[in-house]
Amino acid sequence: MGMGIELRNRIARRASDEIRNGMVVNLGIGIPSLVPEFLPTDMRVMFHAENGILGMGPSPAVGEEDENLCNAGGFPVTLIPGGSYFDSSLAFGMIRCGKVDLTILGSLQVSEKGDLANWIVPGKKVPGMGGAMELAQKAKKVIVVMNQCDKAGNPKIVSSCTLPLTSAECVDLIITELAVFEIKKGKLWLKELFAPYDIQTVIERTGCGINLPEQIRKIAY
Amino acid sequence: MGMGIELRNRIARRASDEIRNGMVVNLGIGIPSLVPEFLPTDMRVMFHAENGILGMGPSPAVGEEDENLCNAGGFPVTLIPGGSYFDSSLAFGMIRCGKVDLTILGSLQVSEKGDLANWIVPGKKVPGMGGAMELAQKAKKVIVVMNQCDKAGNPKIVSSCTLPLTSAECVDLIITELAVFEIKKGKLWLKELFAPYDIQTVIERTGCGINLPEQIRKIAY
Amino acid sequence: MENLFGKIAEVDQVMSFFHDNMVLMFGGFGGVGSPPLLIDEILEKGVKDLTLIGNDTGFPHIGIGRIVSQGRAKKVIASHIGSNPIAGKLMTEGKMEVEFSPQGILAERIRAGGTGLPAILTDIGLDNEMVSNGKSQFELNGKKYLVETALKADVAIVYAKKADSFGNLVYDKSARNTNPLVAMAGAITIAEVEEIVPVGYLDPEEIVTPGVFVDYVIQSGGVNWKWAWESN
Amino acid sequence: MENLFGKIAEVDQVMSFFHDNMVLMFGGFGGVGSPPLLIDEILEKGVKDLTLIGNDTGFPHIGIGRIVSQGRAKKVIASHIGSNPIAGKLMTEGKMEVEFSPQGILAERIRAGGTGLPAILTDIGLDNEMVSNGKSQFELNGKKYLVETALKADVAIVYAKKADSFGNLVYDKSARNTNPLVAMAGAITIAEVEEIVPVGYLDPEEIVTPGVFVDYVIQSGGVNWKWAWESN
Repeated sequence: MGMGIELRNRIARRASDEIRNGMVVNLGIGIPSLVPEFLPTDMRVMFHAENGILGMGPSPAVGEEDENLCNAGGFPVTLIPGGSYFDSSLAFGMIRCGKVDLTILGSLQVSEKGDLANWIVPGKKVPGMGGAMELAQKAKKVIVVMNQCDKAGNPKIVSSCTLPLTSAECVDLIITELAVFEIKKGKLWLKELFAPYDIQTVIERTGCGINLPEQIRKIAY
Repeated sequence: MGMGIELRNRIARRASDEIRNGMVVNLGIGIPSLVPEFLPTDMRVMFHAENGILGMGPSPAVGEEDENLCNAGGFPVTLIPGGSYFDSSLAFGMIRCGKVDLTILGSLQVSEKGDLANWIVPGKKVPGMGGAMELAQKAKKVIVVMNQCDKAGNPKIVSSCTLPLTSAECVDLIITELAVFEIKKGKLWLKELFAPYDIQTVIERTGCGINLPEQIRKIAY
Repeated sequence: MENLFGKIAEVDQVMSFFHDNMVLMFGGFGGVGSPPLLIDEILEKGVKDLTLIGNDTGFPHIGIGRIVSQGRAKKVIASHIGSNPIAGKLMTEGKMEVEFSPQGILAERIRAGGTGLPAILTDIGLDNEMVSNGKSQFELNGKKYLVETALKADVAIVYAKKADSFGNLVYDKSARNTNPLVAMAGAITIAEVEEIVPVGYLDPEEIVTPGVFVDYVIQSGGVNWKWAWESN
Repeated sequence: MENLFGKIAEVDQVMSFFHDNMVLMFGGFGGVGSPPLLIDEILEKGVKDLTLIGNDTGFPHIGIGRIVSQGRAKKVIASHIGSNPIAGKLMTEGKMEVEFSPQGILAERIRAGGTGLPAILTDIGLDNEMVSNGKSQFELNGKKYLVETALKADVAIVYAKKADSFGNLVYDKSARNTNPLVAMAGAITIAEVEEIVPVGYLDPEEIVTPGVFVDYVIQSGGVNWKWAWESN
C-alpha cells in the first residue's frame, strides 16, 4: 500500500483494540502483521497461521531465523509457550468450525453490505484465493484494514463491488486511515474518525451512503 | 467356535502361509489372533488395529499389561519397533486406501461368489459391523477362517448367503478345518485338503458346488 | 497451577453442561480412552434420554457402558455394541434406538463435524441396506456413493494423558483412538486428563489436539473399573 | 543402515517414477517443507507436461516454483500462485492451466484422496463462480453445498525431518504443513528426509505419518535455495 508507516501503524493500533484476552486471531499480510506490536504484553492471544501454527510469536532477530518456522506468507516467526504445529487440514478445520475468533485482512474493495473483494484484479492479477475465502466466510469476526481510496483515488468502500467477490456479506468492521466503519445487518455505519479528518471528508471518499450514528468517536492517536 | 485348539491352530498355521514379508495385516478376533505364532521370527509384518495401531506385537506377560495399549478387541498387546499410534480416522484411511494387504476374519457364512456374512444373526445378535465392512470391502486380500459347518451341522459355505451380507464378492480365500478354498472370478475352487479329510467329505459339507482343479494339495500338518 | 485461559476446572463446574435429551459424544474404543470421572459424574447427576455418539458402547461396567447399562440413552450412534449385552437387550426391547455406522465412516463423520464439513461421500456400506437405509446417494463419474453426514454434539468428553492450561492434549498409546476426532466435534469439549501442566511443558510437535478445540480441562483420578482382561 | 523394508533408496533409484504427463503432488507451503533434492532431480530429468498439485507454486527459485518457472507444468491445482510471478505469466499467456481451490478445501481434497474418500461437501466458495464453476452441487437439509472431489497423484513427494526404515515420518515445525496429507495421496510416495534412523528410534507417539503411506525414503542434502527473507 502507498501509505506511510505512521498511518499504517495507526490503523494497526486501532485494529488491536478489537482483540480480547484468550482470542484466536488470524492476521493477513501487510498492515495486519503490524497489529501484535500494539497489544498489552500481558494479553493472551493465540495467533493462527494457515500453514499449521497456533501460537505464533514475534519475528525472530536477524540471524535467529528458522527456515522451518514461518508464517503463511513464508516469513520467519517464533512460537509462544502453549503453541502447536499441525497440518493444513487441521488449520482450516479450526477456521471452518468457528474456532478463529477474529481475522484481520487487507482488501481491494468492500461493499456497504460487507461483501469482500480481495483476491482478483481481472486481467491484471490473479494470485489465487489462498485461505481468504475460508477466513472471510467462517471467522467469527472479519475486520478489513485498507486505504480509504485506491491509487487512482477511487473509494474502496462501495455500494456494490466491481471486483470479483471473495465472500459475500462477511465483513464486520473496516478500518482505514480516515475512519472506522461498522457493518451491521447489511448497513454501513461510520463509527469513529481519525484526527484530523471530518465526516465530510469521509463521505466524499466513500463510494456509497454512510449511516451516521448520534455519536462518532474521535480517535486521538 | 466349538473347535479344539489343535484344529484352530492348524487353520491359523495355514493362514499364516499367506503372509509375506513386509505385509500390513489386520487380524480379526478368534482364530485369526492365533496366526502370528506361526510366522517365522525373521519375518517383518506390520499388524494393524482399527483403534489406531500399526505394528502390534504379541500379548504382554501377565502383570505387564498396559491398559492404554490394547487391540481393537480391548485386550492388551505390545508394540514392535517401527510401530506407531494414530487416531481411528487414519486407521481406516489406511484401509480404504488399500494399504492393508491382508485381513483374516471369521465368518458366519460365505457364498461361492465370495459374499461375506459375518455381522448379524437376525432376531438374535446384532453386534454391529465395527470395522468389518471397510476391511472386507477394501483390504487387498480377504481370508476367512471358520468352521466348515455351524453348530447345527449346516454348511457355512453356501450358494447364496441367507444371513445379511457384510460385503459382497470380497472373500479371496476360505480356510476351514477340512480344506482351503479359493474364490476366483466368482467361482469357488477347492485348493487344499487337510488330512485326514477327502474330497467327498468336503463336498458333502459344502452348501454349493465346488470346482475341482487337476491337483489338490494335501496339507501334512 | 496457572490458569491463564480459564480452562482448568473442577468437575463440579462443568456438570451444568449435562442435561436430559442432550447429544453427548465420547472418546474411547472398548472403554479404553474413555473419561472415567466424567462418566461417573454424568451417571450420578442422573441425566437421561441422552443421544450418545461414539465408537461403541463399551462393556456393561466399563466406559460409556456404565451409562448405557443404566438405560440413560434413548439413542446411540455407534459401530459396535457387541461387547455390551445390555445395550443389545435394550435395543431388542425397543428401549434404545441404535444407529450403526461402519467404524471408519463413523470416525470420518465425527471428524467432518469437528472440521466444519457437512458431509463426506463413501462407497462403504453402499450395498448394505442397514447402512444405506434413509441416506442420500450421489453419483460421481458414473459411480454411486452414500452421502454420510457430519456428526456433532452439544458436549464432547475425551480422555487424554496430559493437557496444558491452553487445553493442548497428548494421548497415551492406543487410548488415542477416537479422542482427537471427538475433541473437535463438541460445541463444548471437556477433556479429562491424567496430568495438567503449564503452557510450554508440552513439546509443540507432540501435541495431537490443539487447545483451541478444548473448552475445559479436568483432573482425572484414573480408570476405576476392572478391565475384561483382568483376572478376578 | 538397516533397510528391512527396502524403502531406503538412492535418488537415482526413484527417478524412473517421474515421466511426462504425470500427476505429481508435492508437500510444502511457500516452499517451506518442499523436498529440494527431488525437485532438482525432476528438473534435471527434464520431464514435462506435468500436472502439479500442491498448496502454491512457491517462488520462482524456491520449492516447486523451480519446476513451474521452467514451464514444465501443463496444469497446476493450487490455492495460490501470487508469490511466483512466472506462474501468473504462464497462466495469462495460456501456457499453463491453473485450477484454484480454496486452501483448506484443497487440503481436504488431498486428504480425501489419501484416505479413500471420493469427495467431501462444503459451502466454501459456493457463491464464487471461479470456485463453483463446473462442480456438482448437493442439497442437504435445505442448504446447497459444493461437491469437492478427492485429489490423488501418480507420485507424491514430501519433505520431512526424520524417517525410520519403515518410512514413519516426523516433520519440523511449520514445515509439516501439507506434507502429512500429500504423503497419503500418492500411488507412490517418496519422502526426502533430513535424517534416516533405524526402526525403534522414533517415539511412536510423535510419528505423524505412519510408514505404511511411504514407499521410498531418500536422504536429503537440505534446502539449497535462498529464502525470500534472506538478505543478499
